Amino acid sequence: MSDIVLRTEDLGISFGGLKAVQSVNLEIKKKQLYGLVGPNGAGKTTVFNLLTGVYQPTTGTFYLNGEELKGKTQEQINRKGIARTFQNIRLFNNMSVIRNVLVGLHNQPEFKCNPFVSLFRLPKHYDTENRMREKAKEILRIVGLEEERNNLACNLPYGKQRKLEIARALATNPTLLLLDEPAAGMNPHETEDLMHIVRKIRDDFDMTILLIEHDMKFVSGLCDEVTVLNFGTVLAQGDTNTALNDPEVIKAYIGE
Amino acid sequence: MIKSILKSDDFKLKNCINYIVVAVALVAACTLHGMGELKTSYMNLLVQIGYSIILAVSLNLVVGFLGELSLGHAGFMCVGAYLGTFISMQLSEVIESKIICLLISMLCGGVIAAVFGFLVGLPALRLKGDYLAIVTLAFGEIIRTIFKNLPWFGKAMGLSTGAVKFTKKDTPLFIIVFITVLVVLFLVQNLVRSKHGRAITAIRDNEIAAKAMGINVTFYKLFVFVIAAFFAGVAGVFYGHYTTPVMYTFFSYNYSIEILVMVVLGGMGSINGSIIAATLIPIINFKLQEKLPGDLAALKFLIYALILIGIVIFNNAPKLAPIKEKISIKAIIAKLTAKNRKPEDILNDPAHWDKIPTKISMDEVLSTDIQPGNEYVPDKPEKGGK
Amino acid sequence: MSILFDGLSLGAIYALIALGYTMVYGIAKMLNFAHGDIIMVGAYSVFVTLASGGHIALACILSIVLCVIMGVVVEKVAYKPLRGSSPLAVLITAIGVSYLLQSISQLIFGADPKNVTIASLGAVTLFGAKISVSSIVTLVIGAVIMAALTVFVKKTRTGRAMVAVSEDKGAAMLMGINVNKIISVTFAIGSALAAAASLFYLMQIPSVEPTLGSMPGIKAFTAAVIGGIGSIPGAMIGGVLLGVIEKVCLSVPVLAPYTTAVEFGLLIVILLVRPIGLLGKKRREKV
Amino acid sequence: MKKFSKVIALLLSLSLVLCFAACGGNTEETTAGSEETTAGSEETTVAADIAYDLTKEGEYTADNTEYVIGATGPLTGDAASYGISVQQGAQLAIDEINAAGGLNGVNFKLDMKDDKATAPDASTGYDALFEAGMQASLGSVTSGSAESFATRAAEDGVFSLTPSASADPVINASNNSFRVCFGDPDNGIMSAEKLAKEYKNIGVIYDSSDAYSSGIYDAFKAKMAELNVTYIEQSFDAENNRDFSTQVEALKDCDVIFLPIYYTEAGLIAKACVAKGCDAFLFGCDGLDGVASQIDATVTNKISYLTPFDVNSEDAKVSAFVTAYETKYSAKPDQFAADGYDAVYAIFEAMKALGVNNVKVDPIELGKALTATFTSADFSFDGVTGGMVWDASGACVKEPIIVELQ
Repeated sequence: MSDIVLRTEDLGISFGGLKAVQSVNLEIKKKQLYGLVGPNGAGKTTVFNLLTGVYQPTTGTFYLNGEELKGKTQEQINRKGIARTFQNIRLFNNMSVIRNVLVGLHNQPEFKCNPFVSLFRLPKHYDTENRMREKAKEILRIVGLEEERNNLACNLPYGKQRKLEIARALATNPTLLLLDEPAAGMNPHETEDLMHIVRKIRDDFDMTILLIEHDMKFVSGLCDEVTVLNFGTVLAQGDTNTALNDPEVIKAYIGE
Repeated sequence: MIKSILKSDDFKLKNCINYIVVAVALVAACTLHGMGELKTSYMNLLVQIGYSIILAVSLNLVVGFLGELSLGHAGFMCVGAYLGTFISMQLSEVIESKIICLLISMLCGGVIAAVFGFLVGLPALRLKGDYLAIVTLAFGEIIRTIFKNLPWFGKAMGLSTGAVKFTKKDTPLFIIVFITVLVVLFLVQNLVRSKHGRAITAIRDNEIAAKAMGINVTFYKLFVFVIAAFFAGVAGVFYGHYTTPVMYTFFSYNYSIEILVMVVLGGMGSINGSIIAATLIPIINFKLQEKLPGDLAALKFLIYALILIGIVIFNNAPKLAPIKEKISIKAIIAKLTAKNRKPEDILNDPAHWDKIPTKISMDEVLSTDIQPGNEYVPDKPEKGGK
Repeated sequence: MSILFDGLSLGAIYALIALGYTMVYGIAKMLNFAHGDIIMVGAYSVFVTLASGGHIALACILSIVLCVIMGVVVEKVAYKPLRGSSPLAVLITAIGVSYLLQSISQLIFGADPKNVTIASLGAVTLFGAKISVSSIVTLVIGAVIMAALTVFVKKTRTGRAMVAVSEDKGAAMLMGINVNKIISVTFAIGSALAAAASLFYLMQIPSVEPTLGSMPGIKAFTAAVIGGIGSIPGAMIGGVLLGVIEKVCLSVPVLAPYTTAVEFGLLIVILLVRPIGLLGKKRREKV
Repeated sequence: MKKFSKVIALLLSLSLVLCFAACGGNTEETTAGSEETTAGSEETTVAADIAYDLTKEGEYTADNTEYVIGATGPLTGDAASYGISVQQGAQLAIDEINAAGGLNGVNFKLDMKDDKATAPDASTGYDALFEAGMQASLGSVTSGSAESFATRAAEDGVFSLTPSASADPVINASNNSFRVCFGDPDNGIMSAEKLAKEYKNIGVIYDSSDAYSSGIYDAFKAKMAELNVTYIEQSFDAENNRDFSTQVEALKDCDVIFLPIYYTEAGLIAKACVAKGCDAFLFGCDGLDGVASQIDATVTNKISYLTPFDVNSEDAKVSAFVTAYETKYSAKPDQFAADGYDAVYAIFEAMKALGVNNVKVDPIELGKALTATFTSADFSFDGVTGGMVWDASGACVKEPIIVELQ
């Protein structure tokens, strides 16, 4: 058993004639912080959508811990251990912060509870709910939102909403966490804070994290390896420093 | 253990106030009835209120909590009314007690309606919004068309339920209806205030995110449709035991809309609101019928329509929001307590941050992107501490 | 053969109403439940004009003017304040407007159906079946209106603005399009179509009553959804298809009582196979 | 807070227990009550001998200064035209009675509630009427509501004489329920006999969604089978179809088309006949009364119908009614109006025969008395819809006339 958590083989998708992503080959090791960068429209989020089952790949496939997940639905993939956050925040806006996290905890085997148990309020229901609440508080503590837990999600400031998304994804107990532009819209102070949180998550949970980010300081400060995408194809791959300084990459960004 | 159960949300006053109100109303009505002070019209009105509450609360599950628009709720009620009462009539030949007949047929009618709920839930998995609305409306009309042509149910004449109808001499039907209302409230609120309820509201708030959280959207959508249809079927069985004949004309989409109106007026996702609206609308209907005889009857719809439009616009118009805030109870309370509120408090309390004027709106933050002249030039990366 | 023609002419009426639905839904993104009642208003205005000795052309113009005013007023008073709020709120208001129009017309004209004396255009025999000229006219006019609408939407400034509004209201506003004006224009066109539909409706079914619009309204909405709501040719195809199916069902005695069930069943089946209707455009939700 | 919740929980369970107790307490009464009911219905045949006390004051009639006749009917919605006609006819009768000095100087009052032709509204309408002091009733206008109304009225024992609800379950619902109009089966059988005798190619168009129409059609079908005559049937659903081209097309070659439907649809069918070039004779039942207002000169088909009421009749009584109605409402009365008019007068005549002289008379006692009067052999009533007698079932026996339109 190798320690490769996620492996994609020739992953690609085309919409009509447009090849949005083609032949992406990734190998992400356990506990690795891996970056996915590239200019706008490079297909980064599409890769995330492929990995989480929103789109089905037209070519290639991908494996999580050696198990092929191609063709599975979003729900199944999440249960297999891939969780994600969204570029344009998708919180459950009309629910409180803690309830957002509780939804993330929904499928954990330890909190299994038949609907009829809840419907008829058997003691197991109360037990499960209490344990879920404790767990949710614990997760909120990690991202520093414990104080805000009873506020509505939509009332949180932007940076905290991003953190809540991470907390919610974390609650599904994934082996691989996909973060889509976690630092977008954050001020430098918040970004710094977020970097700590991401590292802490990696260390505390032995988490493997794949993230998309535009803030290169954030990427280079955090990631060991990156893949640079442009027009749906891999431009450069490997060690963060090397890949980001690749002339092709600089050209793609500056457009020269 | 028991201590922790009692400490849970279920036993907070604001969460069980509705049980108390309904139960008190029931006890009061029983007492009045026992004293012989309760007029028949009010007893019958109570039955109408009771099944309206069941209908509104169950539709609220679909519309308010799951967020799917259903215009076919009367269809499920129709199934319950025809089939449930039919079963009850068959039973009444063997079982003498009307109450037992009613209870058995309630379960049967509910279960059959739930089967239909499952069938309607299936398209709900593929369709959304207005498309689903028209499919549910179509379903309701199909059900009605079928029942009005089947020979076993009296065809156009309707199903005469005289044999099982609760008359003055029987136990007042409203008692059974209201006990059922309590049970329905218990079940629905338990569902809503559980992890399953959270999953359902999560689907409403953001289906994509819910899927990404591993919520089994298929299961929950079907589950909600089945449960709501079950309760609507039960309401239908009550209808069949309350009035005769059971006629297809009653279950037209207009009635589905009336139930929807109760849900919307009460506030989507608010069970207490549904209860209040489902109490008021039958009362308004009754009073208008009583007070507006003859030609004035046409005025009833006019008034009804104006009230409807007025309330919906008042509640929802974005431009009226500031006015509404000024006169809402919450605002008045806030005003009374606001004097001792320092600006710092507001700043520290995220719940009030929407009141702080900011220069940069969210859109501007979002639109910060790489554009010509604003490109990112990679710095010499500094390795972060590892 | 004759059944087919009957179906076509009924379908043409459905199609005309469905065009109105589809325009309003496509651009304002709201289900205008009161559309059927606008038809009723148009029909009553035709009735009043004809009964007081007016010419049919006058009746036609008056009904279009009245319906357009009605449509725009309803939009301004009942729907505009709700722009930006939940679609459900708008739907409920539309239902309220529908009740309102029905009860007003009952208060004015009474509940009993009124006979409308409308000059018959005669009938011709085609392929061995006798067909009234009015149904042919309905079909032809329906097709012409459809073509005109398509050209209007594609070629004119206002039409293109409509497309822009339907794609993205916010962006359209930023592009300097007066969204409110465009939506009003849409309602005006939709109501004019309703007026036209009311005229053809009366040619085939010469009787008016306050609830005249509700069933054709629902049927036409069904047709619009079958055709793919928002699509102009889709509304036409859906309407004609529904009309033909209704007539075919009615001509089979065993099936006749279940006609409505068959029509709505067809809707469900089509939506299950193609959730966007026959000619609808698929929208991909961005993740 | 915690303590408070406990108290509430306790209260809740207590109230539930109370409710169940109330339930249990009443169950015994229930069985006893239902036995009484069955016993009552066995005694129907000797109804004439039932004792009544017309001096008794009713539970809700203490404030009455006029005799209150109640009714419900569709005053809004699809069927509103029928309800409004009945209301206008009945009101006219009331006005005339009052103008002539009422009953021993006491006036009558009509109280009509809207029931939108639905059963539950008829039932709540009944409750409201009963509690407002209603003493006798016209039941309801449409069959379903009338059945609901009559069932509720039977629980109290209030007399109801429906003007227009022709389906049999209405009068079967109680011993106190009577009707003025023909029953549906009568119409069907009479029509079948007439048509089978006189015509060869017979077609039928009926409304499968309507109790009246399918009631007549079912009887017609049975009779035709008995007579061994074939015919072509077509149906429609009045809620959904208003375009009759297909049905007329299918019956184009018939000599006669039987229309057991209401006049609004019949008018449309007549016009569809013109459009399709079908010149069949259109024959219908009393529902067709009023069709004259729905057609115009373009219709050339011969139309006639079986009815107890002819608006153009030479009969003095009828023409007086028509003139009075036209003066009051500036419209010609249809059969519903005539039925409503007759129903009020029938009740008035019966009350006069009974010698009622108590404005606060108990509706239940009056119900017994009226039932006895109506079922007695020597009570007959001559109204604008013909001379009528009633049998024990509550059905009205009267002679139809055939009205022809040109």
